[in-house]
Amino acid sequence: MGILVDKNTKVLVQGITGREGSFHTKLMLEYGTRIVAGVTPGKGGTNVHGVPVYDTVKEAIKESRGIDASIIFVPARFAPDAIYEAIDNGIKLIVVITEGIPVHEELKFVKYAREHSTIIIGPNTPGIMTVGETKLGIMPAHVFKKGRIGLVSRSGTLTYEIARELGKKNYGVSTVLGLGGDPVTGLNFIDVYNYFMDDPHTDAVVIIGEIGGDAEERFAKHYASLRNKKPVVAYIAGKTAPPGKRMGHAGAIISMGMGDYASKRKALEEAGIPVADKPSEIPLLLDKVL
Amino acid sequence: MGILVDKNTKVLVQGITGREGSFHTKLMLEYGTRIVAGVTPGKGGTNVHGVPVYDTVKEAIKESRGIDASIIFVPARFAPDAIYEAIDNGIKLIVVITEGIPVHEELKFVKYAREHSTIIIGPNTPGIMTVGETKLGIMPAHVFKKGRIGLVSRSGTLTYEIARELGKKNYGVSTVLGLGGDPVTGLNFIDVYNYFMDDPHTDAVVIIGEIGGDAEERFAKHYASLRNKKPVVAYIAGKTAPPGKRMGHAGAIISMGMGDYASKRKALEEAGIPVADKPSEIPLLLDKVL
Amino acid sequence: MKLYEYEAKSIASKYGIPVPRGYLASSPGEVADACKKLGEVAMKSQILVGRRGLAGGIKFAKTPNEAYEVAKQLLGSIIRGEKVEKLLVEEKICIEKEYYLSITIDRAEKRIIYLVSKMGGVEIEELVKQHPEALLKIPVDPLLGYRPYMSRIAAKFLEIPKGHWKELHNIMNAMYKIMIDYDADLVEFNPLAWKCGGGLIALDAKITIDDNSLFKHPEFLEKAHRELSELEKLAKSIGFSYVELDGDIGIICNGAGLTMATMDLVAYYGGKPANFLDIGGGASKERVRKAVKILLEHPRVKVLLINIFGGITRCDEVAKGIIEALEETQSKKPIIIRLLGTNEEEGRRILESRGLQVFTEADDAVKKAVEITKSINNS
Amino acid sequence: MKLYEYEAKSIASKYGIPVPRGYLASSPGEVADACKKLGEVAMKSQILVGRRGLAGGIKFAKTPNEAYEVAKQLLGSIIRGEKVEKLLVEEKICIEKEYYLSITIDRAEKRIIYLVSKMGGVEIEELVKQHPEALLKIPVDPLLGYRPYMSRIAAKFLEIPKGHWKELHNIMNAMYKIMIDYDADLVEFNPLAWKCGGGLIALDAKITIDDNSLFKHPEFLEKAHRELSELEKLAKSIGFSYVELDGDIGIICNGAGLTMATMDLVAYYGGKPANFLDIGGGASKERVRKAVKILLEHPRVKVLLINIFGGITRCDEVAKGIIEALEETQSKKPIIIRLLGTNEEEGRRILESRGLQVFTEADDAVKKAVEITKSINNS
Repeated sequence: MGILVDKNTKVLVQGITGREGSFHTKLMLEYGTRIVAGVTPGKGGTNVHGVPVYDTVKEAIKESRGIDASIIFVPARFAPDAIYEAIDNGIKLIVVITEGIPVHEELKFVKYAREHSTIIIGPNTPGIMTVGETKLGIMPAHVFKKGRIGLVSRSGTLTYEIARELGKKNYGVSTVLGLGGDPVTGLNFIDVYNYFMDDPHTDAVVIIGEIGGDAEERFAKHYASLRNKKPVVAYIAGKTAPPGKRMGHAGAIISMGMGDYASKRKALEEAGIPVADKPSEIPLLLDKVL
Repeated sequence: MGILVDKNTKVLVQGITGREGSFHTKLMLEYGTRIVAGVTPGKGGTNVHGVPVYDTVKEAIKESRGIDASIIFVPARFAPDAIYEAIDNGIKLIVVITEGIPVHEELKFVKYAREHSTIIIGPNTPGIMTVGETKLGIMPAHVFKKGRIGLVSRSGTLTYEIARELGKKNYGVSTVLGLGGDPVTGLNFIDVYNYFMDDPHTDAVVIIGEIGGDAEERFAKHYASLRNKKPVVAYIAGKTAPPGKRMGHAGAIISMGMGDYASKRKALEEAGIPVADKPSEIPLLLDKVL
Repeated sequence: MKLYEYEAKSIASKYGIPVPRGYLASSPGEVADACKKLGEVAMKSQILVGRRGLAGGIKFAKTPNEAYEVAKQLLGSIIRGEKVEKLLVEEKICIEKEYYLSITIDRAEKRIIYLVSKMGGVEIEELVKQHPEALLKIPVDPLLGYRPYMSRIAAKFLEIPKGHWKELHNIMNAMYKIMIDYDADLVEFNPLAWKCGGGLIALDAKITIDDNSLFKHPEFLEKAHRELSELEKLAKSIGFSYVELDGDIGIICNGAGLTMATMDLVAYYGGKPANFLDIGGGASKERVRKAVKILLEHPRVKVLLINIFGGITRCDEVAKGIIEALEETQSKKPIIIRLLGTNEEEGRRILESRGLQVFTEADDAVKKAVEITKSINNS
Repeated sequence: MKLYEYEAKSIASKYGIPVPRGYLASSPGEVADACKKLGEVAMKSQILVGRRGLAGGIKFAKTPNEAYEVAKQLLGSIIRGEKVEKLLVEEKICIEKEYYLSITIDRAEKRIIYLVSKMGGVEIEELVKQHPEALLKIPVDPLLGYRPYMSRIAAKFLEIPKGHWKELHNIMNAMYKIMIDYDADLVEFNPLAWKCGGGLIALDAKITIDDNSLFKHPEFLEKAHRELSELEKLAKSIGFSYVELDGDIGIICNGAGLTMATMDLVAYYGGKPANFLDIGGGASKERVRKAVKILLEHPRVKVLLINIFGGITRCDEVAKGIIEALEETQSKKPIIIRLLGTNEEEGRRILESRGLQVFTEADDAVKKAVEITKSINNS
């Protein structure tokens, strides 16, 4: 049934009364996500689309009798506090939609989360969706057909585009997970691939990378070292991006001699992972490996 | 053969060229401790009692082909740095002899050590000795007869006194471990009791507590909850100490409504642990429980 | 090291925590002047012992004249053994509720904690023992520090209205900063009051600085001994740990645990220890001489009990120190000595050559000391 | 955000890191004056692009007259596309060795690292790729921070004499503090030089501030756009991500990944993207209008390619924005549009009613855009 989240996952929305939080709470509820509580400090006692709002995560957990995951729409300046509140209250999966969080804050809470065995998806992620079951995110749900391809990406819209290309060729998705567009994120390709590896409902994995950092190279190295593996197909955005420029995402920048397209493509191909030249080529590559 | 350390333990001495470090290196070597290296920044290339001295822990480990434990004689202001250097270089057992380290520093490195699965003994400890095998500490070795009693203590000299009382009645010691006299230490009675529990060479445990904190109460609660246990006998120093006064050790102070003698004794006795009225009574209590 | 209320409030105020307006005064005239500026006032004795309110250390006055008269009584008086030399004269605050709020170190869990209670004004000792359920503990990771959500947990627990949560956040944030900047092991506001008409104010303030960190704070380091008795100061200046007790058997040992155990043993055999004196490890002849001298000259000490377990400490050094002190003071007070360990024989020889008895077993030495003291007291 | 060398050195100096004496000058006269005070000088162009030395951006002079003449050449010249408006005039330092030292963020390991090398003066890009073995990485826990032992590891690696270890400690400690205080993601000294006669000095300095943290640093926030081209500044002020490229096909998309993918697709089909323009999620008609207008008025853009995958973004809003921009600019440049997702039909209707072709597949749209551009270029 996909990875990390399913229809039983009890979800908290932090920052639920904000414009984005409220809007996406509605869409998530429509998708079937089991949202049991929301938190906005000072707005406790109200409700959003029927979801009760609390002042603190502690109350939300108590009143909901346990929460499995939180999705965070809190503005960048307050997001770290919301994340620590979730971690300290024992929530084990946190999806951070918020964009624009200072990188030194990210370093700290990602480290802190790891110490507390808490998984952080994001920041600056479209979220995670196990197709047909639950959505903790902001992706347009209708683009994703249910199926047996795991989708993990550093981008948002491009992922929807690729999901559509998959759908056109009748490839559906088990779970789609956005790592997040920031330089420092909670999960990387290796982590998510490992989850898909353990998921009996996923046959192959599509990796959507982009320039910046060396997450793709590290995944390639990891993948090459495995004995048992599921097929992987990749696409990398940013072949034509110039060095030293931030391409929209804070993390999409070629710097300090790292993160260019050629290095990523070479590493993936040497690890036996076919790399598509363009999004529409991905289903064709899947045809070959499956 | 006792807990945590034995004759094969490869030991590093940090602060080896100082007065204390050098003096106790000699005594430890005489006892048979396998000291393979010392570190004093800026004194690399020299040697102390035949032990090669390096500038950094990194070099010491490299040149010694691995180190199991470090004992730290570095002055209080520089001790935290030495501890972090040991932890970051992967040393898994650190004995901190140093007294007078700021408590906020202790909070930090004890936490950091736990994250890195590193055991810290102390600070402000006489150390650890597995009798007849190895000594990482400053205790007078001749006082301790080899035997089957585990000894864990918050004090120094008092422990030697009690070891002598044990010896007079033919009770020897497997391992003696000083938790340290500071309010925040790496190990507590529960941790050390658990090590003794797993040690086939220890038949019973003597716990030497003192006023301050609630380590004895916590141990009592833990002990009461166990199904399989080894016999424990206790002594608590400070029955006549007034509240609010620091009795030598930074940790030996009755404050915030915690740490008085009566509470500790009551907790231990309720957990079925006999408490000696005076040190010389301890062997008599052991006679009863063994 | 404990800070005086006025010092703690001055720090709190510097960090933006609301405290009553007030002036420090050391004469009735200054108190009256302060009263002129403040109107109705509280006069609070600046002493370090606790429960000063119950002991009459806090008085109120409505007029400068009244304040002058009350101050005349308070200043110079002795409260719980401590002389009142300064008063903190503060505006009287109309309050509705009293909370308890502190940040301290959780030794067992090795982290920092906030302690929060609606039962303000009650001593924390009593809260911990009598009303643990009324006490909320909010843990703080020592590597991460305070996070704003903690103040919301506290605000909900105290049932502070939402409009004032920010105030509590500012206070708790400042408390954490004070704790770190001053290396405090306790920052306590008891009570933290809820004013008539709303708003938080720290009515009392206590800050304790970690003794091991005093070297980082020279402004307090030089005052560090002020809470000690004269003898404690003297001992500290030599490098001993010394605590004054109320008995008549003077005690010198090496090691804090052994010293406490020796005190306890004295009590066990029916005696009363006069002090805690730990000469520490590896003490020289000189240090021993000074320690012995202090106790021989101590008016309350009738018998001196020395219990040394020589590890690093050398018994011959100890023996020499004792002899020198005896010669110097010409004291006739009985000295009971127990020596063991490094260079024991040499130490014993030195002492016995001067006619001093040396014991091997602690029990025997203590029994003897108690016995002699009793016979002195009965004679 | 990149700081100029003179800004970075001013910060470094404030934190006690040794840098050459120097003056900032914006006229040849000021340069000559500085030279009078300093003797032999280096004149360093204050520009943000790298490798300015190779491009002639750093010159030397022995006399004020010579300095004046050289400065006249340098000031106002264009180096790697950037105009030289200021020179940092520094005393010439006699150096023996050049090291590389920086502190930055290790994205993959999610921690901070120091990078240390004996090969100073070499660009870090080259070091990483060509001489990874010459680069020492010292990791720093983000919750714990710099620890002094790290400087000893670095000192040993650089073979700095023991008497100077303290200097390196001070520098590395200060670098960490700068990183935290300024929210920097890079603090780099390249070279950190070893002076003739001994001692460390930061000959060049680079500091980059995390864009997401600029709100905490108002002194830089107001200068944040200075490294951008005029068009990039304009786009940023509207709230787009915009990067100037050198092709002729203007690109507008929503989402950074999709925008890059569209650029790549243009190249794949043989075209050249003129820019990266991401209008972000949920863009209004107004924002779309501004984006379209910028590119229609861009002199290098011959064809405009719009690729929108509507999730939060509504296709009808996009369509309306396009129409308004077209009406406003009266541009005749061809526009190729691909629209998909939320309110797609309505958007398509609006555009087609104005005679604009709307594609469903990205490949088709891009192919068409490239084709038209080629025919324009060939005509």
